[in-house]
Amino acid sequence: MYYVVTIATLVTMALALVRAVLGPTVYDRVLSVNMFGTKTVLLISVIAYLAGRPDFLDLALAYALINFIGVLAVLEFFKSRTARRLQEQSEREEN
Amino acid sequence: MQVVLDIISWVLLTAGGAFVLVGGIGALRMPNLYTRMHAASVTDTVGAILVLGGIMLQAGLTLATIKLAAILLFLLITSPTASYALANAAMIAGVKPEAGRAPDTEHDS
Amino acid sequence: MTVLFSVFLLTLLVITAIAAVQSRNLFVSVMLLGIFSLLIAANFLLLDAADVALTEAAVGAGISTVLFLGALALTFEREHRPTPHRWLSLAVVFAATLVVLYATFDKPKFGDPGAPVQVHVAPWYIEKTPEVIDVPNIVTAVLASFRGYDTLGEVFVVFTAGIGVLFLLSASHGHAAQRRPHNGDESKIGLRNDLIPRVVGRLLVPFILLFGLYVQFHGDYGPGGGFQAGALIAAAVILFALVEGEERTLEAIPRGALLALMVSGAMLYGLVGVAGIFLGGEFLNYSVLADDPIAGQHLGIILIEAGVGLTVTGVLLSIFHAFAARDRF
Amino acid sequence: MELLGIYHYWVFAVLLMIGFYAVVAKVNLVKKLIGLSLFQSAVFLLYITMGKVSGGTAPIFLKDMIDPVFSNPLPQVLILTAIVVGISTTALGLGIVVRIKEEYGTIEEDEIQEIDRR
Repeated sequence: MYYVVTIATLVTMALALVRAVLGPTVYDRVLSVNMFGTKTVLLISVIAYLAGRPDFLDLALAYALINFIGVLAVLEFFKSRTARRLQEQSEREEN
Repeated sequence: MQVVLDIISWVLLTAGGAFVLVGGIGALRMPNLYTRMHAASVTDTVGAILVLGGIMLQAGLTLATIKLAAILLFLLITSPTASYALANAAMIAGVKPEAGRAPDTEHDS
Repeated sequence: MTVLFSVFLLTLLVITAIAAVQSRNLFVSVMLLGIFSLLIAANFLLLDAADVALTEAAVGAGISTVLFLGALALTFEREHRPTPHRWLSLAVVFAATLVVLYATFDKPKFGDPGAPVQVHVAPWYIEKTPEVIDVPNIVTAVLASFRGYDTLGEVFVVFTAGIGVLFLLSASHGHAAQRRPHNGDESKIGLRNDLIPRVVGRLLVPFILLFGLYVQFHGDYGPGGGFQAGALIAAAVILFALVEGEERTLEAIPRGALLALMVSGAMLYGLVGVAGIFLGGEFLNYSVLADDPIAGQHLGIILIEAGVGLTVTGVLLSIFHAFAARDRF
Repeated sequence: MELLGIYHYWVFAVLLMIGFYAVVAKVNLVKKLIGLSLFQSAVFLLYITMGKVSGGTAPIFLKDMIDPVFSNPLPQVLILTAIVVGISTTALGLGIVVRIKEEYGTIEEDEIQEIDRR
């Protein structure tokens, strides 16, 4: 049964990768990175049981925590960029 | 008893796999960003709950179950937050939520 | 079956790498690099390298992305022009690929237990670890004790790189020295003013720190150790900086403290080695640290892993702050 | 099965060369560093692949293991430290790129050379 889940996860990862490559906006890519992260967590959990090594679950835990930081960092980045753009726009309008 | 648990866990795992797959297809096929997020969130919540729940039943009452519960808890906290932050950032940047096949206005700018 | 999964993941890996190189938008490349890191970590796991996968998880998906984005914020977001001499480069690379591919046919078969790599020192490490060091994680035993010299060198490389970044980025801007006025809008829109990520981020930071400490001190028994723990703890502090702002982070852990972490970690490692000499053994021989050689080994491994963790945390955070504090202009 | 085994090495070769292409052909310095990371990862993959023993498991003793077959721990040790060293050196490279941008106003290699020639 683990195989079914593993294959489903792998196919979903491939689909998410297609979305990441196609875009079209940067936010679509962030979405697929986030999806990819959670899929990796599931994949690692399943592989841990497939291989009979429950101690691999530490890895899944690390991913669940770290992926969030990566996504937040990217978003913070875009937000500050948007803010800068809006500011420049308003400055231009004032002049 | 063990057989019953096994059957429940198999059902959970298969259903989880199905949800993950459906979410993946949705994230690829949906017409614009917000609908794609809607599809992707299925994999992060229902998919994760079912898959990790299925593994938990297999693991029984061990340390591994607690770890799995922690993973599930963190996933359930973080992924909606990430989705929210993503939608918020996209909204501020001017990606419009429109029904139907809205042409994506901003291409990687 | 696992081999098939591996093949599938490797194929995705190649597609990601091509897309990352091909895209002219550098953001997209950095994000694809994040996906690349997730994929390669899953591969490491399938190839039985749990410790390596944990390191890649802690470093690749979080900190690497943050550092690249920090650099992009200070430079440009796009490549300015298409690649010049593209076909010439492609031809050269194609020829080189053929050579490397030809060489792969002489490689020992995948997973062959009789390959030269497997018969040289590895069996000795596997056999002697329970006897001489008695920790369950052989990787930690080799890293910290059998090959302690190597790790000492690596720690000093990390340390030196950290010092180098601090040197480079603490220099003042030559001709464009004027500081850009801090604009109000930027702080109004950032994550800092967003309640939900802020609350969740604050909630998660202690758990990541705790998990980092678990990885640090559980490294003898499961996947983990100083390198991974250092990266995880640094990631936790970076999360704090994202949701609470640079200033508050620097209030909590000032730059001097980070420098002290870097130095004390490297010093701790060196001093454990020197202590070995004073107690009548060789440099980095932990057996003499306690009455019982095995207890001595345990003590030595815990100490030097702590040193590694301190240095890695200090260096990664110093680098992060160095990039974040640089003005955009 | 033969081909499946060698596939890992092929992926290593292709990844190595993708990274190499980015380093030699791209003129953008950040892109070069991205290529360098890919190159690095390819080497990591090679080492870990070489250490795999079929039927083996991760080299960590569990309590209930009877006569386990372990994969080679040595490449894992080397690569584990190399990943952290890799990120530190990449950060150093990025620091240099940032300084170049501040002094030259560009991070495209050919533009920098033009400014130098003047």
